[in-house]
Amino acid sequence: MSTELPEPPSKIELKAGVGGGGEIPTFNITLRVRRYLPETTAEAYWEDFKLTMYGTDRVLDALHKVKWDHDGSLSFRRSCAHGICGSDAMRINGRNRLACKTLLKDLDTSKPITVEAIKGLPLEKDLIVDMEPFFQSYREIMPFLISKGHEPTKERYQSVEDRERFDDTTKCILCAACTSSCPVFWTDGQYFGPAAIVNAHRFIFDSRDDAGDMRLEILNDKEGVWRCRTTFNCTEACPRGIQVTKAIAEVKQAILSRTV
Amino acid sequence: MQVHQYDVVIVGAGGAGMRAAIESGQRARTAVLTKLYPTRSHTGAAQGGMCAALANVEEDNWEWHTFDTIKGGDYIVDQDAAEVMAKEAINAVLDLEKMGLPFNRTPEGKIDQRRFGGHTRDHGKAAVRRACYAADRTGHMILQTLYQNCVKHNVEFYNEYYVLDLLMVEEEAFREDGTAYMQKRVAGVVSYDLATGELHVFQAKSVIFASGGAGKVFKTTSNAHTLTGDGMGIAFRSGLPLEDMEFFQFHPTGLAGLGILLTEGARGEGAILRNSDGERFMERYAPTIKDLAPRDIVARAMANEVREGRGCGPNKDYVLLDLTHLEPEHIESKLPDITEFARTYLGVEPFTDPVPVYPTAHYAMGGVPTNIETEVLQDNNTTIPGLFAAGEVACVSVHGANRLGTNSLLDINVFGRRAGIAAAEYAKTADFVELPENPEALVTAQLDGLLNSTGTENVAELRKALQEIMDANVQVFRDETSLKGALEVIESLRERYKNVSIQDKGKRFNLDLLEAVELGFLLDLAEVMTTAALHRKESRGGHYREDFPNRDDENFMVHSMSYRDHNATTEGIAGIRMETKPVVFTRYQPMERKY
Amino acid sequence: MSVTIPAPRSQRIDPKYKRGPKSRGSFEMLAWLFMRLSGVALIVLIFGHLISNLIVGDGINAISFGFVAGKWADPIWQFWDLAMLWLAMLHGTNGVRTIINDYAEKHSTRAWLKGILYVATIFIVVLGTLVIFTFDPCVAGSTLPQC
Amino acid sequence: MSKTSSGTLYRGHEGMWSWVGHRVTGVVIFLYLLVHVLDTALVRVDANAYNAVISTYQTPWMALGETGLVAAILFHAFNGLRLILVDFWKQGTKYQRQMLWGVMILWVVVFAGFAIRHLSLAFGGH
Ligand SMILES: Cc1cc2nc3c(=O)[nH]c(=O)nc-3n(C[C@H](O)[C@H](O)[C@H](O)COP(=O)(O)OP(=O)(O)OC[C@H]3O[C@@H](n4cnc5c(N)ncnc54)[C@H](O)[C@@H]3O)c2cc1C
Ligand code: HEM
Ligand code: SF4
Ligand code: F3S
Ligand code: FES
Repeated sequence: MSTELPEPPSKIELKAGVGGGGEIPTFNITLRVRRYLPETTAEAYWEDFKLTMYGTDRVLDALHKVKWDHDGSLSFRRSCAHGICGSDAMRINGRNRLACKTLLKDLDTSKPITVEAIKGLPLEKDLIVDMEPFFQSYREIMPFLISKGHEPTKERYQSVEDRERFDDTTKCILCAACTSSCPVFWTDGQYFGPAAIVNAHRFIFDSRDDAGDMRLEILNDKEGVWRCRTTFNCTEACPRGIQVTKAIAEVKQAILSRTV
Repeated sequence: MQVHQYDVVIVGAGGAGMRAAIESGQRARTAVLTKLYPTRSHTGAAQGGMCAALANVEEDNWEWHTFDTIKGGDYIVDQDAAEVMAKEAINAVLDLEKMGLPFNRTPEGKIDQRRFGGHTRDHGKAAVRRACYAADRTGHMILQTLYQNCVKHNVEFYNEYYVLDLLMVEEEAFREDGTAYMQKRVAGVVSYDLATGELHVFQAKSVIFASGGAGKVFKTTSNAHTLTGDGMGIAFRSGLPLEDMEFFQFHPTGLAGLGILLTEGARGEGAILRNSDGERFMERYAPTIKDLAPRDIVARAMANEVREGRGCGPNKDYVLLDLTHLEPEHIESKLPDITEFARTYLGVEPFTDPVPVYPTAHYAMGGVPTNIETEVLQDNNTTIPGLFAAGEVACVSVHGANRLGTNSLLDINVFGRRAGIAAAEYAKTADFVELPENPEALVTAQLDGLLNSTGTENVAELRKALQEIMDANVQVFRDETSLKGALEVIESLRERYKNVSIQDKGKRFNLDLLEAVELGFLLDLAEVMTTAALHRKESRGGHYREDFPNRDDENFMVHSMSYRDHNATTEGIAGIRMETKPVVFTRYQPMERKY
Repeated sequence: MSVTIPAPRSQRIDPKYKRGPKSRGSFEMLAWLFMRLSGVALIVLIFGHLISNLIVGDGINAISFGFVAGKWADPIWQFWDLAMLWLAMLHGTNGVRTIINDYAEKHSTRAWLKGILYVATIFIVVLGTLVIFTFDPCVAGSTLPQC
Repeated sequence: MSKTSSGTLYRGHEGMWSWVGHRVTGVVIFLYLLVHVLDTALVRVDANAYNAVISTYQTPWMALGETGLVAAILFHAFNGLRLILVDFWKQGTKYQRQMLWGVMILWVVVFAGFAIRHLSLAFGGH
């Protein structure tokens, strides 16, 4: 396809241990889960599970092990199991992560691994929160392309640079790890939150879009970008590596240069 | 129980479901029922691209695309459907662009295109750049763009509503030749609200099934945990046929043990496969194109290496994808996802160490049979008024025995759109079909049975046993013994399933209960897949029988149609009736599939 | 089961998350901008203040009525302290206002706290301004030579 | 009303803790400022009274308090500059962490200088 490469050797020496045989390393962990079963107990509580896990197991595998082998009532959302659907954002050892992207061996397995629901959204059961307020904020920033004038018959043109301008914020999977890590969002839940701003950014800086002004107006609200106190929790939490705080800063600048 | 009334109800909010919703939502009162939040659907996992003969970067036309699709599907593709898809592909891509999808661009600012396996210029002369893409996140962008447009058009979503039953009535009707038959008509669906545990019946003039695939029948799969073939299972239980269920695509390079997909692009960029001796074994299986042979051939070669004891790792159950001879910057720029997956999930640094890979169950070519208007068939020629299907759950059939890369994202857009329009148009003229009495009775009985069961069997255990036997016996190599062995296990699991119990007895977010329900669908589908595979005594595309290694056009150039029928027995399995459906030919005659 | 729990989700959004009416104008933006501009100015003002009062000469020990009187004899220092007073108070008040907005969830609590804050601020700013402008070195108890 | 998750304290990174620090110091300075304006206002009332109050500032305990206050002001000021850079400098968000280390270093250096001078004055007496 692209570069011509020298033909690789048909046979190579493999490093020891790669070729075959050997054991899969196992290790023991304690998974400390914040349980909340509103139908049986009014209060949330911690429950420990002692598990034997293998090589490259992730926190999601540990949760599955509990659900499938120990306690079927443990509830959590998950789907893709490789970090692209955004179902399983949760607080692991105190920080927001995706359970399916967090390898157990990267955590300190000598201490219990704590797992709890993300903060700031209504808790429904165990690790499940009500996502509706989160999506409501997302919908409010008009997350869709709006263009004036005639529909082109073929595609709209866009230069490679213009496309690159908003690439980072197109990666968002709406997992809410950012918004639910934001200390401002925890306070009263009114703040639009980083995820909504990220998705507004994706359109504000898309050269094909004509409604940037409207979105800037929406985010110029008292619950908009100005509530961000640049604590960077969102950027650190984002499993897609989006530079969330940077995107927020860019939206702030855009509002400033529009009004001033 | 609550009853709702809509003109159109769409089951599933993946690419196909939301593409349909955008059309139907603007024409009729539409509700979308989905067991996942729309943006969690597995369409978001697709990486490579979506092809259309835009000819933005080099000469191309839809007719060549049609040919590639038919040949790729080993000629068991319905050619009228393939033509429709290739022709409408161009507008499908342009529509997405107009909706805002951020495609990668050429230096002139047009949608960029790249090569993909099996897509060729002028009937196989050379590879052609046909796949439109957005980095290695094409599926993600499609899913997001479609959801965004659903928000724009105020589509009504019922999130985390599991559809568990399809409501149909039967009435006597007469064919043109005067013979009587039972015509099915759709009345609505029954769904379970995960948050409250309540049943909601949706009465609808039109119902579109867009509930995606069934990869979880297998252990190693690139599919999500939630892809349990519910739509196919519901259709089958309601007496509808399933078409071509023996054809399942196994993608060669899934991360070993996990199944997470590493795109074909890796080998395109020069990565090669090695066994435990460090040998580049594809030199033996496909001496000319080696590692770039078609998916099914590579997958079989890999499985064979492992079978013959040259697998790697503690259990000698995978081979290695070697990128170490490539320039790190090159890998990083072209294959960022691969390197990240390998690092995150296996802790392997692909620059210095080879990555463990094994074929992974990827795509169900078969499904609920439809015609090119996406109307569901109740038998070879009778459509069901008001019932539509699109996406991976359906079988139009454009993928035949083997789907070409990038044709599925296309499928969901082209046929999703068609389904949305057709369903809304139908709803404009049709009346509601009266709901049967106690429409929820079947589901209530099923759920109560599980909730009150005092059985001793465990859902996870049964599912594991099923997935393991499917991986072992119904994967890339099949023969009579392996398939019969699998069926035996499946039958015993079905027996044990009657005795499962669950631990969570609550009403809120009872995923324990739903996993049990999903297992029921998986068992049904595994049985159908295996029986159909046993029935097809030839090798074609993704279906490879070691006891019948050749394609047999004389006897098997037909689609298979599996029905649930309590009076029938197929291959020793009671309750399944196997029929055939002719393949539609327009202008391409079967040839040997050679690359 | 004794606990009654509200039905979750299903279009029903907890009032806590319902955003109030859109705010008009760009007050929050101006406040944000003011925090930054006043911050920069305050660095100069406060550092100057600290250096002249606590570092040079005898530092804290030199401070007395006479010291203040000496400083305010110079209009530059008068202006300096006035600017510092106003900027610091507005900066601080706006800062505390955001903090109240963050943590006081009930509308009435918010209103009360902010009311107290604003009254205090106005009082302090008016008081401080009057003191600087009407400063009289010969107030009661003054031992300064000029009196 | 449904509840949100309680449980452990969120273990943020540098950005979060520096914000906590900024907020706490901001409030502390503000409260001090209120008092400080009041006591300074005494110059308008009675010179002796002012001197009496100021002399309490010159006791060792108050000197320690003053030192703490200056520590707070210095941190708030330097971190405030960092925040301004985060907002207005293009590379600000990228280097926020490094800038925080810069703030801490600057803070330690300036504060040490101040503390030595101030405390030796306050404790050294006349
Ligand atoms: C890893 C991976 C990579 C791929 N890469 C490519 C590629 O590069 N190019 C390409 O063309 N194709 C690719 N494919 C294939 C393609 O992505 C899928 O076939 C396609 O996205 C399926 O879309 P869908 O809309 O039919 O289903 P999905 O996107 O799977 O959506 C199914 C929907 O149905 C809902 N649902 C399911 N069951 C129920 C129920 N019982 N009740 C209510 N709702 C239900 C779900 O909630 C979901 O919303 C890839 C597939 C995988 C797994
Ligand atoms: C010395 C120079 C100062 C600088 C550079 C400075 C800078 C800043 C900045 C930039 C902010 C905004 C933070 C944000 O929006 O996230 C801020 C907030 C604040 N400042 Fe200052 N400030 C200074 C002095 C003061 C003084 C003297 C006071 C007290 C009167 C004060 C009290 C506050 C308060 C209470 C906040 C709000 C904190 C928050 O919302 O978390 N600051 N400061
Ligand atoms: S910005 Fe990142 S953390 Fe936030 S929702 Fe999107 S992907 Fe998740
Ligand atoms: S965590 Fe919150 S405060 Fe701003 S930088 Fe991120 S939105
Ligand atoms: S399960 Fe999909 S992101 Fe983790």
